[in-house]
Formats: sequence, structure tokens, C-alpha cells
Amino acid sequence: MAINVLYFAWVREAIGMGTERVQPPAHIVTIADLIDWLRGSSEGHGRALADIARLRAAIDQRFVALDTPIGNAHEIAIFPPVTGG
Amino acid sequence: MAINVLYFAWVREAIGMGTERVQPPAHIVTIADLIDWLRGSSEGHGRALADIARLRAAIDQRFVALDTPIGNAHEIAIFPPVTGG
Amino acid sequence: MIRIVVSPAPIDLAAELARVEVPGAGGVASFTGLVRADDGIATLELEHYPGATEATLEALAQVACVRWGLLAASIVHRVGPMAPGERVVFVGTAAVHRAAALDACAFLIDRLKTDAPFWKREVKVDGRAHWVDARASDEDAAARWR
Amino acid sequence: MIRIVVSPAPIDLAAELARVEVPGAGGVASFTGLVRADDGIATLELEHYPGATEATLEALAQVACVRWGLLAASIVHRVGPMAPGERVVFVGTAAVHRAAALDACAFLIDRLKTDAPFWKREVKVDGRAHWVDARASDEDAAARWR
Repeated sequence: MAINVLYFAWVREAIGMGTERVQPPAHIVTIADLIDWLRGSSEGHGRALADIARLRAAIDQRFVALDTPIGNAHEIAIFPPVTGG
Repeated sequence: MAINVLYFAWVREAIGMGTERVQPPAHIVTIADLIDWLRGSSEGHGRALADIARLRAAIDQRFVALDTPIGNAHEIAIFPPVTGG
Repeated sequence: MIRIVVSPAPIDLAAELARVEVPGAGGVASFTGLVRADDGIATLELEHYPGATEATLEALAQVACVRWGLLAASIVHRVGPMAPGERVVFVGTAAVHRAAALDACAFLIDRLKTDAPFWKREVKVDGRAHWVDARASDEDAAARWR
Repeated sequence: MIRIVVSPAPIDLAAELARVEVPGAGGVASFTGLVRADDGIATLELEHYPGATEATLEALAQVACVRWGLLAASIVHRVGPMAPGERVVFVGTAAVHRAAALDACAFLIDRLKTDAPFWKREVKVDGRAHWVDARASDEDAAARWR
């Protein structure tokens, strides 16, 4: 099943794009699994996703913990802790 | 010694004037004494100053307790609890 | 920057806020008190103790500037008659960080309510008028800052 | 009344505050966050997660309206590049009584800082740029409302 993955802030910058469409293999269950798998996509992915402690995520625009199963997600966003206001 | 006495809000309204100049006798020591003495000045004074628990005061524009000695005050203000803002 | 104004002129919110947005400020907090329209009030009249009022507000603003390291503190209080919906009081604070601005703003309006010599008289739509009583809740709100 | 705006347009403070001054309100509180001019910043860039941002702010405003019985809550957040002294965020709240307006305003800006998907990038006057790190103090400020 294809998923839209969105990147923001320095994650987007390091990866070099704001969004991509991916088709993770069946053994990818959680967002942490997905991050692990995406890390191999490019040198930029490797750098951006190296330290999972610095990453946060949302599934279909709802903020979730990284051990959350992907389920039937259409859109997963991966980004640094927020710094708004 | 003459003192300017200022009245505000319903105290002023009941007395019918905002300021008067008085010369209290020597036995008037505190603001409470002064209020007691002023009460006899007119029917309006009597009504305005009847309940000392509803009154507050300032000496020379500094807010003070009613048992504060008048001392060499030039200006004494008598008024209800404040209700600003 | 400390600004204290007690005046019968309407409060120009945009102008007052612009004055508080001083260089270096990261956060600006404001509180505006309005004449409530919902309890049969036709006119609110504000009386004050000229001279003592300004001195009290100035002293409160100075305390806030020291306690929270403010870059700006502004208190603008209207006096005289005003209509429902009109602004009675404006408090504005500016600081490098937001918590200082927010806390100082709440402090100033709470303490103003109990410390500054203003008195409110309400004239109802049926013509009856009365002086507003002091509220115990105002004393409680002010006490939490001591 | 809930108003949520996320936009690259400059924030018109007077217009935003006027919208919060709804009939029946006795107190209006506001917080404005400004780009600080004092740490060598030439430009602040704000990135956000379109859609998720607005939904988060709307949810926060609804929580505040219920918790404090607000008459109005407004959150206006600028995105894109901005210069020192410019407004980044405006939060405005209106309630019958002042404590509700003040507390809800502080709640909204504290929670916005930790919950809403915005990211700041600072470009210094010497051309160096970096993404701003999240602050533990923001987490602490947001936690006191839970």
C-alpha cells in the first residue's frame, strides 16, 4: 500500500524534498520501522533520520508516538519537535 | 491646624461636596476620630460616615488604615473601597 | 518604558499596543476591560482621585518592571461616563520572553482593581443608578501576587 | 467565536483585537509574539504543516472556549519569512470576567508552542542560518495546564 510521506524543517532540508510516495514492505509495522527503512533511501535520508530521538510524527495529520502502527495511513509526516509561536 | 478633606463616590454624593476645609479640635488624633467628629457636621455627613467599616482613607494621597494618626496632614481623603478597572 | 494615562478620552487600542511593542520585546501581553452590555447598564461612570490615582498606577508599573524585568508597561484608564462596549482600562506589558509579559499583565490588572482609587457608578436603562460595591474576588485575585 | 488564521500576511493587530471585542465581553486578553531584534537575527522563517496546523489550533481554541467559557478565541499565526520586530503570532481571548480571558490566553500561547506544527529557522545578519531547537521551558509551560 502506497503512503505519502511528508517532511518538515531540517528533516525536509536534509532529505531534499517535502514529500514522497513510498510503498513499504510488509514487515514495516510502526512509524519507527518506517523511519528505519526510509533511512536507506539516500544519503540525505540517512542524515535526516539518523537520530530517532530528535524526530516526531503524525499519521493522517494526527500527532502520534513513534511506536504507533502505520495501519491504513494515507499520509505520514516526519519532523523535528515543533518550535512555533 | 486646617486640613483639606476630600470625599469620593457615594461619600461625596451623600455629603454634597467633594472637598471641604476643616479645623478639627485637639482631641482628634486618628482618621477614625476625624470621621467621628465630621459625622456631626450635617445630616449628609451623618449618613455618609455612619458605617466606618465601609470607609477607606488616604493621608496626603497615601492610603492608610483608619487608626492612623492625622499628624501634620494637609489633605485627607475619605472614600468607599475602590472599584476600578 | 512606563506609560500611565488617566483620562476621559476613549482608549485607542491600536495606538496603545503599538507603544508597548518596543524594540527587543519578544512578547507583548495586553488586557482590555470593557463596559459589559449585558446587565441593563446604560452608562458607566468612573470617578477617581486625581494625583493619587496616577501615583498608584506608576508605583504598580514600577513594581512590575522590576519583578518581571519588563521592557515596557502601560496602564491607560478611562474616567467619566462611558457606554456599554467601550474600553474602561488597558494594561500592556512587553518582555523578552512571554511568561514575564503574561504574568506582569495579570498582576497589574489584579492589583489595579484593589489598589487604585477608582469608583464605578452604574446607570441602568430604567434610570436607576448605584455605586458598584467592591468584590471579595478582586481582593483574592490581588492577594495571590503578594 | 473562534478565529484561526495561518498566513504569510502581516498581522493587523488593531483589526484582530477589534474582532475579539465581542458584545457581552467584560475582559479581553491578548498575547503578541514578536521577532526579537536583539540576537543578530536578520530574518525569521516559519514553516508549518498545512492542514494539521489549523486543525491543531482549532482544537486548542475549542478546549479553551469550553474550559473558560470564552465568548471569543482568536489565534493568528504568521508563516514564511519575517523581519525583527514583526509579529509572529497573535492570541486573543474574550470572556465575561477577566480571569477567564487572561488564563485562557496564557493557556493558548503555551500549548501552541508545544502542540502546533510550526518550525522556526533563523537567518543571522552574517548569513548563517539554523533551525531553532525546541525548548524544555516550553514543555514546562505547557505542562502546567494539564
